[in-house]
Amino acid sequence: MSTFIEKQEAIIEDFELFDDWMEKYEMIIDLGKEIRSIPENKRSDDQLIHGCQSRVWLRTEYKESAMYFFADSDAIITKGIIALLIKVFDGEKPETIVKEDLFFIKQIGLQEHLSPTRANGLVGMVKRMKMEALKHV
Amino acid sequence: MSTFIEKQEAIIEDFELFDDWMEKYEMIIDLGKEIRSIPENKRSDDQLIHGCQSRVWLRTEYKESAMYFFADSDAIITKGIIALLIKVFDGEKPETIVKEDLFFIKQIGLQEHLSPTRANGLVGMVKRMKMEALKHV
Amino acid sequence: MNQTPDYIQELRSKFPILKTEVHGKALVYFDNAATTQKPLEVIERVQSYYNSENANIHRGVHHLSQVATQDYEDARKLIQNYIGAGKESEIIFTKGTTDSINLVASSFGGLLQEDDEILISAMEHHSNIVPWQLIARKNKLTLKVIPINRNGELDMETFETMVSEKTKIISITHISNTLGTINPIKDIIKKAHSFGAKVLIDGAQSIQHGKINVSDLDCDFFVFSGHKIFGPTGIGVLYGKEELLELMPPYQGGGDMIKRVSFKETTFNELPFKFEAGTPNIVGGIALGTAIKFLKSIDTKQAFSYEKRLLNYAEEELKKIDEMTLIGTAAEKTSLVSFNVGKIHPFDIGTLLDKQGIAVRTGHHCTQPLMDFFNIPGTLRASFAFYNTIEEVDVFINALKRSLSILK
Amino acid sequence: MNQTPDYIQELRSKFPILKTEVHGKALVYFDNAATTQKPLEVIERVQSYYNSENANIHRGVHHLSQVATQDYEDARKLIQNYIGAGKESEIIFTKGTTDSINLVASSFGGLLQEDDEILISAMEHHSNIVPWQLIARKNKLTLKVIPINRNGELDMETFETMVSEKTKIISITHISNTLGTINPIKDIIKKAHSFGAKVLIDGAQSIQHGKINVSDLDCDFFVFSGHKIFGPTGIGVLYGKEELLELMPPYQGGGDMIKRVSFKETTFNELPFKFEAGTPNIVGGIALGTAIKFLKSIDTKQAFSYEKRLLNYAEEELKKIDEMTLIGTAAEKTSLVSFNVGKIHPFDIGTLLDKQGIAVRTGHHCTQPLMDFFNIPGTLRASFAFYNTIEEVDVFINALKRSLSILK
Ligand SMILES: Cc1ncc(COP(=O)(O)O)c(C=O)c1O
Ligand SMILES: Cc1ncc(COP(=O)(O)O)c(C=O)c1O
Repeated sequence: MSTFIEKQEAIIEDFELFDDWMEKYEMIIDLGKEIRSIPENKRSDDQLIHGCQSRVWLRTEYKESAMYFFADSDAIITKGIIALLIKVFDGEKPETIVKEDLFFIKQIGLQEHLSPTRANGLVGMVKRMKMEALKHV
Repeated sequence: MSTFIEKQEAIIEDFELFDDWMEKYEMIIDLGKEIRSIPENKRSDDQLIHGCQSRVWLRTEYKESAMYFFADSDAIITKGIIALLIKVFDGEKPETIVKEDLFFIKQIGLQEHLSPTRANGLVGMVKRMKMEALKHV
Repeated sequence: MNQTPDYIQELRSKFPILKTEVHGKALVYFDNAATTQKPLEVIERVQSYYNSENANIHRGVHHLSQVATQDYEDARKLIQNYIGAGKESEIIFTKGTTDSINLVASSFGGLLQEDDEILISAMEHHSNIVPWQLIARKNKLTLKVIPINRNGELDMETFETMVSEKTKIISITHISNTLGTINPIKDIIKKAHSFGAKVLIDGAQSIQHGKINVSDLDCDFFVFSGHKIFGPTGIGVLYGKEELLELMPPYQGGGDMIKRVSFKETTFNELPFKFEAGTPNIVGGIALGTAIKFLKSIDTKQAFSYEKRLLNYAEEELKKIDEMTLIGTAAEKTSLVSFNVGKIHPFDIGTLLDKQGIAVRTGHHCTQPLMDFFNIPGTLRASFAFYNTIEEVDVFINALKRSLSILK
Repeated sequence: MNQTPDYIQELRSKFPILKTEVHGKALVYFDNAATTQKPLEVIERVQSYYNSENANIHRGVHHLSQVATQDYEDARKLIQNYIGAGKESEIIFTKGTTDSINLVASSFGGLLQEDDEILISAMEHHSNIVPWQLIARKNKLTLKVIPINRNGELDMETFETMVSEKTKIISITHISNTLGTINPIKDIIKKAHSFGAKVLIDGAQSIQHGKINVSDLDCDFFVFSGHKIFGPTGIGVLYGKEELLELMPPYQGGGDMIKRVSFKETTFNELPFKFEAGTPNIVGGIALGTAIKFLKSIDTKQAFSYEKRLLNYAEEELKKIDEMTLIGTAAEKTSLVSFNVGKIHPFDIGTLLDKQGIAVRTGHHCTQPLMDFFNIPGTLRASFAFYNTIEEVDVFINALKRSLSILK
């Protein structure tokens, strides 16, 4: 299994294949289709992450010292972005999630999703994922 | 007796004698010393003109179809400026005071005293003088 | 032939930002309902103010202060004249539309009594809802909402039945920032006045798209923001009829709004200063004056009617797209289009449009009750100013199609 | 030797307006307590904002909006860091000091109950008097005034006897804009807290003359204006402790300050946004950040101690003049001098100084109760910033002498 750093580096490499922003987003969208999602009837308000223009639901599981995430969104780009995060965080120890640097976001040019703009809630998602992990540290 | 226009032109000529602002203001101050003033014990609140940083009292008399003014201020430059106005307005018919243009103010460079700055109330003084005149039109 | 006329190209050249590139693409700025761009002369006016006349105003005897005061008060006159107000003292400088409405809601609304009624409409911006909710709760007033139909037009029949002697103020937007609907404010004002009710017109979206004359309209209050009329941020206007402003207690206390302060008793200054506590946004006021001058220097009639052409063209092209739902299809509309495509989230489209250089707004546009009414999470809104071109609409439509091909 | 040091000349060269001429004379700007001049980088920041990033913030997904949002929020962080606040969310952008105080007086003061006491001092600016008078009248609160002595210092003994369990808030200026007095705010804050009272510090005159650390001070609120700290007009700051800001109801309603709006119920946004309704003064906030950056880039310790030298020199020279009365002779003073000469009206002197290129302020400086206390119509105030030179003080003293020779 690859390390936390290796997983991020793999994503960076994947993104380097494309020059065009539209293609990068196509990839993000495709990623979103792959994740374990949360069916509409299983979504609950306490899973909702505030601060996004689109709605984001996040559910976590803690199993054998590792964290696992289920997520969904009514916007497919948002869902793709969570998928990226899950790709990196899934199966990691809570400590890693809380402490380690998420350098890939800037490198692949998604830093705008980190801006304090309340339209896109990457900041909120990362924060929630770290908070969930913190419960098990 | 000189006309309303001639009086203004005379003032403009007087001011042309000086290049230096300080000298012009010396003249203004001297003018202020010449006018019929209102002794402190004769000043009343209804004579007060609002909108000046310094306090200005104005009293008017209407005699034989002409207006006459008495004024005072606790600032001697302000008093000098009123003196200039009185020099032009004194003895004029109410109609003239209400209607005619006060072109000399700009010409001698006192237009700053016309600015809406509430520190210097030339605007307030002219307005009050015209309003007093209006009562007799 | 559908081509941008030369006079528009010339106007456009006065806005430096429009030459910017975004993500390597020429910027297409279709977010004008959120804020407008500034012509060079406004930008230069701000600069020249700071470079050669910056001073605090109204009480200084020194030269800079007098110049700044004169310019600030000249700006007030320009605005008075531009919107056809009777007196300078009826023009209050505020921070913006929101500040203006809060002032009236608090100060005029504060005079109202239990069971008095306030009317707003279902298409109001949050800034014309929340201030009234706050004062209604405080003073036990009743807040009623004029309904709208599916086209996004006011239900005027119901409105007629809602006004009564109990109605004290109707606060309504001239143009909806989400739907583009132009409301029949003249009728509303007449009806309101027949019951003795006052009317506040939220002109945030109308002042930049047409000629306003508050005396003709006979509205009691008219409010707008500088940043939406090619002026600076942080400045806005409240026009109010003198007799009402006289009646209203001051909103904020501080420097400039007083006649005389003592610990025993404080008396307030005359209008407009009674409502302008503290050092104002001096450069904001002056440069808003410059924006108004700019508007007076151009052929606005031509410019505004060109905006309609942009609207018609954009709507036509949008309607050709599959699963397109236009939100806001009123008979009377200003130059903005709000829409959704199928079940695609507006955020997704907006994100992909941005990558193609196109700035549109997505979301609820600060009109959540309207989103609830249409039962949608948000819309995608493209809003045009006269400096936008027909070619930009083409770029936008193509980019939209490309985005949809990815998202579907 | 009394000469302006080179590092001051260098600092000075960064302020374009200081090269201006007035009435054919080199401008001597000694009205810094009214407003400060702006360094080139602040002016250029305003320009670059309008030229390349102007957009409405916080909810846009497009590039410009994201850049502007980031820059605006970065400015908030800069300010937080500069004044030593614990959290970004404790920094609220307002229109200025007056707006900040009104916010607290209305929102915090609105929570107070009949007979609760508010303490201010006899040397407060109208902006720190009138808002409290307004809320005191509304909510039947008692407003008490801490007296001062003839030197213009707080009577701390009397103060000690005035604070009690009834005292809910003490709102006091850090530095008097008329007298220059630096108040012992640390002692006041300690004393207040021992009775559970909160303290608002009016930092309008202190933030530009020394290092402020709100955490060290442990004040509950700290307010200041951008335009007095080398930043733009129309922007100010309210720092408040999080727990208090959380407790306080919103001040204005509108866009950005809500979480969810419906006609039935509206819930409010988190801090700081709860207190920031409507489109803010975006460029104001960003360029205020630039002003803070400027201050961080210079040796403020050196600059501030140089200001004291200016003060000492000016006071020495003034004292040599016949019939000179200095108003404000506190042991602890900042760099301003207020004075009268004999019975000459300050307006007369100010007018003649202006003609010699010198900008000073005359009048009551928005502290009428202080004028009543000293029984004078006003004072003439020269207030220095670190970009003023020793030679300018000489020019001022000579011009003053010339003026007096005409007026006596
Ligand atoms: C001590 C003090 N408080 C408050 C104010 C008011 O500041 P502003 O006018 O910027 O709101 C000033 C400035 O004049 C001041 O000097
Ligand atoms: C119709 C309407 N009203 C009020 C506002 C609020 O304006 P501001 O944010 O400039 O205060 C806006 C702008 O967003 C608007 O479109």
